[in-house]
Amino acid sequence: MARVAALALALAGCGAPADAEQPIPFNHAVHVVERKMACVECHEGVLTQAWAGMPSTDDCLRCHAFAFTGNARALEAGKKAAGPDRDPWVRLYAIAPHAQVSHAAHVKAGVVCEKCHGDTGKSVVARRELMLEGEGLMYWCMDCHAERKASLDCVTCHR
Amino acid sequence: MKPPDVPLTALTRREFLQATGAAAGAIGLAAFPGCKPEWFGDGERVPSGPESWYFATCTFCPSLCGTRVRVVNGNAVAVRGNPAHPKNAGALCPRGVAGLQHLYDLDRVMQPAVRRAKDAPLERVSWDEALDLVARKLEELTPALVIDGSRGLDADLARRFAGAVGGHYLSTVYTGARYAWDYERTRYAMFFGHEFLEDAPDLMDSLRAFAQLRGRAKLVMVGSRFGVSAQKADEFVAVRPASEGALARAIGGRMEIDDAATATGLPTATIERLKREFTASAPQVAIGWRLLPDAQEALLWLNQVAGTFGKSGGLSVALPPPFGQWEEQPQPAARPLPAAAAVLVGALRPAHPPAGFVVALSPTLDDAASSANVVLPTTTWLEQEAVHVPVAAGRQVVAYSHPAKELRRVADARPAGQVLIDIAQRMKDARRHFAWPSYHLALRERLVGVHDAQRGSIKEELFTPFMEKLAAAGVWTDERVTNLATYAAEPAPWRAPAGEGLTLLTHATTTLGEGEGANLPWMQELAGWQHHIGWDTWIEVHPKHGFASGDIVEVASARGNVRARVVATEAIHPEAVAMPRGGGRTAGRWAKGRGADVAALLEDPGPTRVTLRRA
Amino acid sequence: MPRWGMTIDLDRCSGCQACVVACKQENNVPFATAEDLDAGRGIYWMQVLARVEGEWPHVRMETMPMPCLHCDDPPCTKVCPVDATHKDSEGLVQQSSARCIGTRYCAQNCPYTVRFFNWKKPEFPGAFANYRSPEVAIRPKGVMEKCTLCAHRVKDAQDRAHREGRRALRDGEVTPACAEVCPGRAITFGDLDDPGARVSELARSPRAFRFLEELGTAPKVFHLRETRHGDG
Amino acid sequence: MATADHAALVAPLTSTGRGQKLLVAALLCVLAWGAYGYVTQLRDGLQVTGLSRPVYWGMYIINLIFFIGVSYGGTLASAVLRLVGAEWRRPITRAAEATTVCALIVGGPQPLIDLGRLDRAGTILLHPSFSSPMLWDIVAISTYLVVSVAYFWLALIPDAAWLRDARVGGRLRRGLYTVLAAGFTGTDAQRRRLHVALGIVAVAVIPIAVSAHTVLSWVPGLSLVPMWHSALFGPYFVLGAVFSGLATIIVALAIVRRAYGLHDYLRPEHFAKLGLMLLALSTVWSYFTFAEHLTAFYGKIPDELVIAHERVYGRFAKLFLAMALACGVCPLLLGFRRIRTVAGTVAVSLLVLAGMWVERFLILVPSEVSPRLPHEAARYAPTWVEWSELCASLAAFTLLFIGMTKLFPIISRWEVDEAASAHPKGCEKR
Repeated sequence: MARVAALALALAGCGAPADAEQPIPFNHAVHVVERKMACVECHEGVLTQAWAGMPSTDDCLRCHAFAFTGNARALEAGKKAAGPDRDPWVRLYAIAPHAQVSHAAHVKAGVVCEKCHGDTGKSVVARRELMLEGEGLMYWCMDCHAERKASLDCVTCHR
Repeated sequence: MKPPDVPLTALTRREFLQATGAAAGAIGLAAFPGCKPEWFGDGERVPSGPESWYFATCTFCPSLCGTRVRVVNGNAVAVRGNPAHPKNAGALCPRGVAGLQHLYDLDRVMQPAVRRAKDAPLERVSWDEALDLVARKLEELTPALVIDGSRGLDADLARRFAGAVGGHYLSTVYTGARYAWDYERTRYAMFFGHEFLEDAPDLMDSLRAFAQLRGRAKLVMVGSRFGVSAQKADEFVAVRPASEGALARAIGGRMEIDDAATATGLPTATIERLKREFTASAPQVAIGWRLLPDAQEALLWLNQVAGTFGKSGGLSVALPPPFGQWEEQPQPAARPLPAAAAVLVGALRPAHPPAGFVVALSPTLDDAASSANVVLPTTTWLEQEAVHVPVAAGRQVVAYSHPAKELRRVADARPAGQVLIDIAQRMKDARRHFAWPSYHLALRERLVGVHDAQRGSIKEELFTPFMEKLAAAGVWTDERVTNLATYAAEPAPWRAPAGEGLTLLTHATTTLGEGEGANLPWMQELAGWQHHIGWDTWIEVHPKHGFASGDIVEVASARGNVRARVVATEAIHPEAVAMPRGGGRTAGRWAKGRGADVAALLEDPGPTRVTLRRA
Repeated sequence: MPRWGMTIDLDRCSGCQACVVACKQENNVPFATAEDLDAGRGIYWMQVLARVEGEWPHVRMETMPMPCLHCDDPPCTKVCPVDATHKDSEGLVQQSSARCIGTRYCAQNCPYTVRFFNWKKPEFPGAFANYRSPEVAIRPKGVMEKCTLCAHRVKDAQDRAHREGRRALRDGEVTPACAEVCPGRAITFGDLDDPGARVSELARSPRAFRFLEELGTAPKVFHLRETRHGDG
Repeated sequence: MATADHAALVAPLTSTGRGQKLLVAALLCVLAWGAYGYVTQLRDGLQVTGLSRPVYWGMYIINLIFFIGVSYGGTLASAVLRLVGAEWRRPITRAAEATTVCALIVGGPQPLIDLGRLDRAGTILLHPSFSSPMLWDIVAISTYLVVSVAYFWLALIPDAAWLRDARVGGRLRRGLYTVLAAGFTGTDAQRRRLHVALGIVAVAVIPIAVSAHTVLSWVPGLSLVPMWHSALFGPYFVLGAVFSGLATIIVALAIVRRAYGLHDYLRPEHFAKLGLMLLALSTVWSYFTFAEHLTAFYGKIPDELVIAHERVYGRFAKLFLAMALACGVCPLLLGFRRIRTVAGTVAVSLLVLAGMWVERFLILVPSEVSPRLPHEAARYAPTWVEWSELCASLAAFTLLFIGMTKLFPIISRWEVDEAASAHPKGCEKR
C-alpha cells in the first residue's frame, strides 16, 4: 500500500518513491558505519554546490577495482542494467520542480545531513526518511529557517 | 511531468489503477474523468550538476566576439561574453547569445548524406562513403568552384582547397580591408547612410563605440531613414536617398556647397556647419556602409583629407598576427571558370545556386545545403576548436577556442577544415597540399608562429605551456600598434544616380543579420521589435504614399519582386523605402517562408529603385 | 539588508536586443512563435519598447528597455488574492509560480504591463530542450511570471559570499543576465541603500527618472534620460 | 387546501409539454457544448481564448458582471417593492427571486472559468489575502447568494406547505416540500413570524446586494487602470445591475406567462408598471454614462482621454452607439402607452439586456487595449470557446429557471391569496 501511495504521489508530480530496488545493491551502513567514510566522498557536490551528486560506477571502481572483485562484478552488472549515459541509481529524494535546495548553503549553515536525510547513512537498503511532501515539507523547511534566522523569502527556495 | 521512478512493470494492474485513481483524486480531477495530470503540471526543472565553461569565438559576423559557454550535464546552457576579450569585453549582441539555438538547431545535419538522383531525397551514408564520392566527383568534374561563407582557419583552408583543385574561390563574407576604428579617442564621427546601431561591418565595435563616445564625441548620422541609430546619434542629418556621396564631397571640399545642397536637399548653412565641425574636430572619422561605390570612394578620400588614417582616434588597417606560415600556398584560379562542380563551405546563401555537382559543408540544412548533392555535416562555432583574428584598434588579437570535453556531441560533424583535409587526402593531386593528418595540426602550425614571436600577453619558452595558457585565457593580444596609412584616390565628380521611383534602402538587423539569425526563433521573434513585428519582413513607407500599416505590398525592382508588410511611418524619407535583410529563406523550419529576401531586389551597383503595389 | 535596484542608461542603450535574448535564455522563457506574437502572447521579462513621434525629418524615437521595475509600493502585490506575489525582504517583487492560481489581477494592476501569463505550456521543441538553464524552474501553464532581477543569481552570490565568510556582497559582484551582456554597459545593478554603490550614484543623477512616477509606485529601476552632445 | 382557482399554478409542476422537453434537450446540448469548450480550455490552457497581454480579462469577467447584474431583479422587485408595500408586486415576487438565485448560481462561478489554474482554486481558502478586492468580492457574492437563497426559501415556505399537503409529485418531491415547508401549517403565529422574518431579510438583502455589486465594481475600480479607477464605478455598477435585473424579470415573467398560461396572474398592467420602472432606470443610467464620459473628455487626462476616445469615436464606436441606443434611447419609447404592452416591454427589455452586456464589455475592454506604455496594438476578439461559455451560461441560467418553475409555483400563491383576502377587489379575476 505504501507503494501505491508513493506511486500516486509520483503520478501527481509530488515526489519520488520512498524506497526502490536499486540496480546495484548498495549498502550505506558498510561504507558509512564500518568504513567511516564521509558522505562527501561519494556525494561530491554537498560542500560547494547546490546539488549533492550521485557517484558514477567509475567512482565506485576507484576503490572496488582492487579490493572487492565480487562487488565490482555487481557494479558492472548494474552499469549494464542502467544503460550508457545514465547513472545507475533510482533517486529517492525529489522536491517539487519549482523549489531548489542548495546542499552547500545548508552544510555551510551547519545543518547536518541527518537533519533531512535521517538514518540513510546507517541503512542497509536506502529509503527516503523524509515523509513530508508538498506544502507540509515547505512548512517543515520554514520552521527550521525561522529558528535559524535564515531567509524566509519565497525566492530563497522557489526560483 | 517527471515520470515516476518506480519500475512500472513490477506493479500489478490493480495497484496501478489504485495509484492512478488516488493521483487523480489528489489533484481534484474527479469531475473530469480521463484528464491526465499534465493538464495541471507544476512546471519543470532541469537537474543541475557539475558545470564547466569553455571559450568559443562567435562567427555569426565579422566582429568575432569572444564568448564563454556554460556546460551542465553535457549540455550547453548559456553563452556569455568573455570579459577578458578585447573585442567585446564580456558583452554580446543578441545573435551571440542565441548561438545556443544554432548549436541545438532542429535542422542540424546529423551525418553525411547523399542525393543519388536529381530529385531524390537525401540518403544517410557513412563519412567514408561520402568523402570517397566527393573526392572522385571533384577529380572527374573539374574545375570546381569553392564558395566560402566561413571565417578564420576554415576560410584559409577553403581557399587553399580551391587552389589545390585548380578551381576558383569566392568568399561570401566581407573580405574587404578591415579598418580598425580607434573609437575610444575619436571626437567627431559621421555615419553616412550607416545604421551603425543595427547594421555595421563590425557591429560590436559600433555598439560599444556609441556607448563610450556618448557625451565625449559628437556622433552625426547622415541618412534617409530615422531608425534607432538616427535617434541615438547627437545629430541626424536627413538627406535625399543616395545623395550621401554629395555631402561627403562637399565636406571634403570636392563639391560646391550649393550643388551639394541641391543634391541632398539640405540648407547650405547646414552643410557649411557640418564641414566646419568635421574639419575642426580632430580626431574625426567618417564611416559609411551600404553606400553606392562612388559614395564609399568619396568617404575614403574624405578620411584621407582629414588625416584620420593611421592616427590615434582614427582608422587603421590591422596587421595580420605572427601566424606560422603553411608551406607553399596554391593559388586559386583568378577568374571564375565555367565550373562543373561546386563546394560550398559554411553557412551561406549564394544568390544563384551553382549548377552541376554541389557539395555542401554545413552544420545545418540551410538554403544552400538542402539542394546540394552531398551534404557533409560540419561543426558550429560552439563545437569547434578554432583560431580567429578579431580586428581591434591598436591591438593584435588571436582568439583560440576549444570546446569542453563535457559538451555532448549533437551530430556526427567535423570542422569544415577537417572535412576539406579529408577530401583532399583522397584526391591524387590535391593531396600534397593537405599533408596534415588533422585539422588540429594545421591549426597548431599557425599557433606555433605566435609562440615563436615571443611577444604579447602570453610568452612561454615551450609550446605546450604556451598552448595551455592560451586555452585558459582564450585570447592572445599584443599591444604593439602598427597602423598603416592608406591611400585613396580623389573621387570623380558627383553625378546624381540614375533611375526613378522610390529608392530601396536595406539594412541588416542586430537579430537576423544577413540571415545568420533566420533559423533561430529568438532572432525571428525580435526582428522587428521597434514595429512589434516578428517572423516577417516589413517595408517602411512614408504615409504620403497612401499605404497603411499592416497592408501587404508587392515591392518590384528591375531585378525581381517580393512581398512585405507595410509600416507606414514618418521616420523615412518620402522618396525612400527601407527593408531589413536576412528574410525569405527557402530552408530551415523556422526560417523557411518567413518574410522576404530583399537580395532578390538589389541591383548592382545601385541605387535600387522600386515600385509598390497593394498585393 | 540590501535594497536591490537598477539603472538603465538610455544614452548607452542601442536597442540591440541582447538583454532581451540573454534574459529569455537565463530564465527559461520560451521563444514566441509567430502565432504567439500575433495574439500578443510573447513573454519578455525584459523588453525594449519603442515609440516614434513627429514628422519627417523632425522625428523622435523613444526606446525604453523595460524589465519589471520592482516598485517600492507595488500595485500588483496587494491585489493578489493568494499572496502569490509579494515584495521580499530585499525589495524585489517576486512571483511564486507554485502559489499562483492565475486570476491575472496583478497583471491588470501593473501600469507598466510587465507581468506575463502562461497562456500555454512553455515549449522547448526537440533539441532546444538541451539549452534550458538548471538555475530557474520552468513555469507551468496557467500562472503568471515576471522579471525577478535575476534573484537566483543574487541568492547564489550570497550563498557563495557566505561560504567565504562575508556577510554582504560587494558592489558589482552580482549582475543580472541583461546587464551582463549589454554591449553599451547601459544597465547597472546594485544596492540602492548603499550610498557608495554605482547604482545609487546613478540613481541620484539629475538624468535619472522613473516611468509613470506620478502613480506613486516608486519603481526601483531608474532610467537615465538621453542627452545630446553639448548639453550642459 | 388547493383550490380550483390555482390549477394553472400547479399544472407546470405536474406535467411537461413536448415543446418544453425539446427546449430542455436543446439547452442541455448547449450546456454540453460549453462543457466541451471548457475541457478544451483546461487541456490547452487559456490560449484557446482571445485573451492576451494586456487584455487579461475578457468574456468570463464580463459574464460575471453581467450575471451578477441580472441577479438584481429579485432584490429590487421583491424586497424593495415588498418593503414599500406595493401591492401589484405580489404575482411577480417568486419569479423575480428565482432569477436572482439562478443568476447567482450561474454568475458566481464565472471567475473559476477564467482561472488559469482551476486545480489550485482551493488556495484561496488556504491562503487568503484580504488585501485583495477579489477576496472581498468572493465574500460579498457568497453572502449575497446565501441571503438570496434564504429569502427565496422564506417566501416559499407557505407554498411548500401547500404543495406538501396537496401531495404534489412523487416521493422525492414531497420529501423536498416537507423539508422546505419546515413544519409550516399556516397558524397565525407562524404567519406572523414569517412576516417578521421576511421583513428582516428583505431589509438585509438590499444592502447586501448593493455591497455585492459595489465590491464587484471595486475589483476593476480599485486598480490603477485608467477609466476603471473611478469612484463612480460602485453606483454605476449597482444601477446597471438593477437595470438589467429588471429587464430580466420582465422577460422571465413574459415567458412563464405565455408558457404556463398565467395571463390571469400576470396582467398587462404589471408589465406596464415594470416598463415604467425600466424607463426611469434608463434615464439614470444615461445620466451616469454621460457623467463618466464628460469627466474623461473635459478633464483630458491623457490616459483616460485615449480610452474614452476609443470607446466613443474609435474602434468601439459602433458598439458604443449600439449600447447607447439599446440602453439609453429605446427604453424612452416606453413613455408611450402604446409601446408599454407586454410585447413592447419585452422587446425593450431584451434590447436592454443585450445593451447591458455590451456595456460591461465597453467598461472592461477599451481600458485594457490601451496600456499606458507603447505595447503592440492590442485587440480582443472572443474565440469560439468564450462564446460557447457565454451560450452555456445563458443555457444554464434558463435551465435552472425552468427547473425552478417545475419545482415551485412561479407565482407566489400565498401572497396572491393574502392580497385577495385582504382586498378582495384587488385580486379578482376578469
